[in-house]
Amino acid sequence: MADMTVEQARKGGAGSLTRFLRNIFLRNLSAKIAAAPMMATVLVVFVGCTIWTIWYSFTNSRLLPSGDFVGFEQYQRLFATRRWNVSVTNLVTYGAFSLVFTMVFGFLLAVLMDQKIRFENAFRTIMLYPFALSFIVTGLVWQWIMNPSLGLQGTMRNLGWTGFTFDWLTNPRMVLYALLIAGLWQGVGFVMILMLAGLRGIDGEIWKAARVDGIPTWRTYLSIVLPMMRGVLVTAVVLVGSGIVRLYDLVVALTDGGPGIASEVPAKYVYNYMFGAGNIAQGLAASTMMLLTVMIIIIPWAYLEFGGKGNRK
Amino acid sequence: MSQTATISSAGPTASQDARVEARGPRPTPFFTPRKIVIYSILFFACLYFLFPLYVMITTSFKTMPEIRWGNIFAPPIEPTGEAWIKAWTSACTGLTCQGLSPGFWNSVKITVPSTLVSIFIAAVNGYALINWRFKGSEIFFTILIFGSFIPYQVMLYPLVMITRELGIFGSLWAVILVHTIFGMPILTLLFRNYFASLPVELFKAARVDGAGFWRIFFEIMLPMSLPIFVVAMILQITGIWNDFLFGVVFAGTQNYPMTVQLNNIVNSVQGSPEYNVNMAATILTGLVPLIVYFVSGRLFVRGIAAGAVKG
Amino acid sequence: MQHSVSIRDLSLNFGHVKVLEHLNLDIAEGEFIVLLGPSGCGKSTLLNCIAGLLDVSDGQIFINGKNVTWEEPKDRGIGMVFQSYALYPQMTVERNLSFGLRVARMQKDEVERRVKRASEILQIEPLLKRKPVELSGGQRQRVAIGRALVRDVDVFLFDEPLSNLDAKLRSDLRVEIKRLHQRLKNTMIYVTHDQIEALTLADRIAIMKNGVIQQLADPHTIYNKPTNLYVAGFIGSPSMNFLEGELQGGTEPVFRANDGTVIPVKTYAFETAPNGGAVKGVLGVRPEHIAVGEAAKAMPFATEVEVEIVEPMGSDTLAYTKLAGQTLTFRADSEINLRDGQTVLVGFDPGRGSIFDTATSNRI
Amino acid sequence: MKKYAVVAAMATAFLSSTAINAAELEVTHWWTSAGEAAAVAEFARVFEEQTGHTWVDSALSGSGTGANPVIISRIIGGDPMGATQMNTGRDAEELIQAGLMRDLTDIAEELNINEFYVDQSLLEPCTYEGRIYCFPVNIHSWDWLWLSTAAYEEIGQPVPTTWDEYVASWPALEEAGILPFGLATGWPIAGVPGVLLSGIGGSELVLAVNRDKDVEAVRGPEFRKVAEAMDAIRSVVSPDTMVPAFADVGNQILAGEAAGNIHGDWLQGDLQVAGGVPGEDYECLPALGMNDQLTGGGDAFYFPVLPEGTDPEVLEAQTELAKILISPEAQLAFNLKKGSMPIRTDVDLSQANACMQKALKLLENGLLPSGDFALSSDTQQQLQDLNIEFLGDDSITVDDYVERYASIIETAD
Repeated sequence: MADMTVEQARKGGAGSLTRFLRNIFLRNLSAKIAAAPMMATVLVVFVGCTIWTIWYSFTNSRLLPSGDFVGFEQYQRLFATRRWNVSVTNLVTYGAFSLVFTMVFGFLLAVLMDQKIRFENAFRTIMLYPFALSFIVTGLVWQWIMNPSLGLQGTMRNLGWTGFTFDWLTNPRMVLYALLIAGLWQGVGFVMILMLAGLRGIDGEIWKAARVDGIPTWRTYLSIVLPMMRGVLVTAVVLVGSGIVRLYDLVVALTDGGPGIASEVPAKYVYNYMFGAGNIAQGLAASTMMLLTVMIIIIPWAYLEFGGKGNRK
Repeated sequence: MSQTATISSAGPTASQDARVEARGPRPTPFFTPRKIVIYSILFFACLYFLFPLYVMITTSFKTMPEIRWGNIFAPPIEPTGEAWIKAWTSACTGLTCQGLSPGFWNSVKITVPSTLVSIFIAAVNGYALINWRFKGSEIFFTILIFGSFIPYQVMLYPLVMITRELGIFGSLWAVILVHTIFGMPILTLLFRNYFASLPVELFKAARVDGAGFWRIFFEIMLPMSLPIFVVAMILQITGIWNDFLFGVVFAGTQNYPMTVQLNNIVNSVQGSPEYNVNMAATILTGLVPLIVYFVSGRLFVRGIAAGAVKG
Repeated sequence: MQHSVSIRDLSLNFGHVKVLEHLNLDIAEGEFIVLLGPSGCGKSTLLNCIAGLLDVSDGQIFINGKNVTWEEPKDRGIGMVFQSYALYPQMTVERNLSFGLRVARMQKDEVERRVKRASEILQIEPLLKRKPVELSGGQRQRVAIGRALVRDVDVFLFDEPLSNLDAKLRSDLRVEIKRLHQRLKNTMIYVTHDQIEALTLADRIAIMKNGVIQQLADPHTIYNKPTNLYVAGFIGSPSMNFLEGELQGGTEPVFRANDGTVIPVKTYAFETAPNGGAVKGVLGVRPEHIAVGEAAKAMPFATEVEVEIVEPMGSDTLAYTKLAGQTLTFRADSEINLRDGQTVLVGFDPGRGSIFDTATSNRI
Repeated sequence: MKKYAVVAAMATAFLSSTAINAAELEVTHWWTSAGEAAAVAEFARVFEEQTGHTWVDSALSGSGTGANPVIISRIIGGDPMGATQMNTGRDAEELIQAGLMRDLTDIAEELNINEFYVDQSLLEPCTYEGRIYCFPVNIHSWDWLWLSTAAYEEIGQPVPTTWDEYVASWPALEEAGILPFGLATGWPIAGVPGVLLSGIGGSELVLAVNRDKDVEAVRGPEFRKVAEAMDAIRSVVSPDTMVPAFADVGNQILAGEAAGNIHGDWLQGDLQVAGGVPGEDYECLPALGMNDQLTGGGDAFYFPVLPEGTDPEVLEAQTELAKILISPEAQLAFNLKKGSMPIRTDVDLSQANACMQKALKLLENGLLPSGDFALSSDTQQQLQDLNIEFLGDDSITVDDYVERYASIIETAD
């Protein structure tokens, strides 16, 4: 439906208020109708759920959301629980490494694939296939590989290299890096695809200009192409970031939080207490704490990225 | 007057003389340092990626005793395919012992509509956000991105209640709605950033020709979004095909996806797991997304090439 | 005298498609060469070969006497300006100009000196702190030229730099490029499909078709003495009139059009004296060279024609008529008011026209 | 919503096999392994033979964390299943209180289950305000110490008959390079303290801690011995000797790589699948050979209230299933395969193996409430976290363990 043309608006002429209202509702009417599902999802689901979560985290509801108000009791218990505090520090450590390595390896592999090499399709599928397999079993395979007796370390020692130690899976200080190995194996492929799409979107003449300017290829990638891929990088960071915050399947399949609670993560705490322990209030309190930290990071960054300047990024 | 790079200080080496008589295409030896570096990094990357698959495939062709006593990296001594057959046709998933097959078509029934609906809505969102910016559209988008960080387990009960009020709980529509909701943040971001990278003149020219919101979307924007459409498809098909929780809770018993059978085979808490059947079952379940990746590889390149030409 | 750029027996094929075939071209120091031709004639490909962005399949390229066939673009002493300007979007104008120099680790003051000099020449000093997205098309193009300027290159390469601009801006920038050439006296190779740019800018024009240079000459020669039918038809708008017929050689050479009209061509400067026999040929005459009314009488050949369509163009009027069964267009002063259907006397001096051999389509 | 257009015909007398119209009854459970599936198949067989209805199986693996969210979501979503299995315990308490579970008291009275139920305490978690809402169908007990005859032959010592003898044999085992205590990663450690509590602590301590939640009992000397036993186990177990799944421990015991392990009676299923024969390849010590009562819990069946408009034939099918699940024939067939103890006293268990016979003798002295049975899931989860943490982190002393155990019991509800 074509938009309100200028003449119609002027003919209306019933004072600035109606024009103001018309401006809010009728301008871009079709855009608003088209974006209605998004707005509904945002308001009802995301905002609604967050309020629901926060509300019931102040109650003592157990299996069903029905308990009565108990103030900050759940939070006091949460902060007193060592497993929760360890989970948060684990997530920060794992998250930092996972974000940096995924983005760096993703970009490096995308650059390699962008070099018009042979068998590109084969290489791309090899890097992407882990993304397709459900993590329950692939986690088990990694568990085998990194298991001190069954896996790499045991085999190497049998082959005579007795000094070889690779016991990260069962070593409390190193288990997070064992998670990282399996996590990168599963996640880097998709980030590479995303970045390759970004690289291929760059205008060919930029490359020619840089070559004529005598700028070496690696420098062109870093100083010219990378800043141009801002949109793709933002998408990748949000994708990897949300994967880190919601980390659950990888931990359950690979270490189940062990050894001890050395690889516990917040989402596992939320899931265990909401369903396993039938105490949704405690689970929701944990989830609210997670959302709070995310909000503190996201809101200022999003304001800077989308809202603030309002110009087309 | 000119300041071309001075000839390298070393005496005129052999390559210098050759350069003087240079003719035709520059001779590129087969082993340039650049190629060596590229292919060696790719080689080690492939080793890292393929190693678990090697273990999975060899294990899936071994018999249980051979797995229990043998070394997991050793290839199968007497390979048998019965684990695969069992996984597809006769592995026990609770009372019924029909392997993965019963759930296959249910998974297809869930994945195809969910993928298409979620991608379409996200594409419209991305398009509206970039080209038809209206009051508050950026705030909605920020909350949407924030939404992608909420652990999905937390939203289970509210979504159950929402779908119950809509009267679609326990039907295909419920699972399609849930996947559309969970896919929306990332997919909208994908499309939004992609449309932002298209030259703005395209959109302005269409507006000048009097094309409305939907005509521009279908006739100009959508055809150009093939590369990002492929990326979105890879993301959604993988996510939905491998999903267990939403399929089981929202789709209703008659639509249990294949992941329920897989989970029952692989994740039986009490009994002793049959590792070869588990491996075979996982690879079988993963086949559909894998085929999509390989096919999308071609689309991917052609789409991208089309995209690049526009520059 | 050493050539600034010389291309020897250059050919290039993509797979088995032959794009350039055994091409030779010598460009003198400080010369402004324009590669003109329809899209797909290989002019951009040739430019990319000179720049080193494309590997040639055979042949050699010399710049300032140095064989650069295997050299990287940066070592060829060339600068290039692209159709889409190809500025680095995330960098300010100042950084766009200086980035190449800083990568080559040039001292800071030398970099600043060059940037200052270039931005003065191109009057882009106030724009130095802005980002490309904030500049107009014309400004962006000047910054693109500046990028080559700061590197003090021997040869400037332009790849259809003005085709993205609107008409008025195009003529402004055309004048600027000409002024730049006069001031810097660098060799410049300019690719375009717009003949006005070619005629106004070039010292010499190379008309190209299917990877082969049809003619390489100064604009005046190209305009008045096209070597073949293709070049004649390509240059000039409205394009040249063509009359098909037969050339009768001998002491009194005469051109007999298909319908029998006889046109004495004694005044025509033949490349090779006609040998008396009859040759099937095409007589070409430019609309601007056709005299109308009184002036036609003085011409060696004049005839009555009936005007079919009149197109007033402001400064003058264009008329479409029929001569010897083929259309004939001519340009008349706007004072002579012509009406459709009016018969008028027209005439022209074949000496200013061209005659081509139909078989070889080459000039006779 | 399930829509069946079937004329409602009152079912003829109970156990009549000629039900006029067959209805489909969906049953959810998490018995997905080979042994368990065979056992639940018995229930289905008996149900379909005797009632003509069809048992629609929807198995969901993952025990508590895996299946609970689905079962609860389906019920509150208004698309409940016909019947569902859950741990006998307080998981479903709230569902009962919210009136979502069907009242089975009249069926119980009709069959006057008090006569044949082996232990009334089993029904406690199912009763709410005097009404019964679930039927326990078996008894599983964690109270088992499994010992490897091969390991003890190798070190030339007789197979221990009590916990103390077993601990005494550890040094000799370690010299021979045999793992004194085999353990799998994850949840299996959670059951061990309960077994030590009943074996070393004795029945009074179990009742005091699990039932009465008496904090002083936890701080008392007997419980300290339990904590020290846990510390002893911790000293011989290290992360890199732990195996991925508890069935692997079963293999270690049969192969003599591990000397012993504390695990529930369902381990027997795997020992038999791997070809182990009780008495020859492995020994079983109920209640660590030191107590004459077993702690136990088990599985129970709940019947969600079906939405109105569900065809009465399905309601009838629910009632019949409830009766059949605790009928002698079904109980015998199911428990033999499952390796758990039936809830009926009048079941002839001569075919049960030696270990099961030992358990049945102890069962006559009455059942002690195990943790799963008496404590809320929330408390159980906190105890499991504590035990996993204690096992994995040597810096937590026995005193810390006792103190934190006490604080958890203190806030237990």
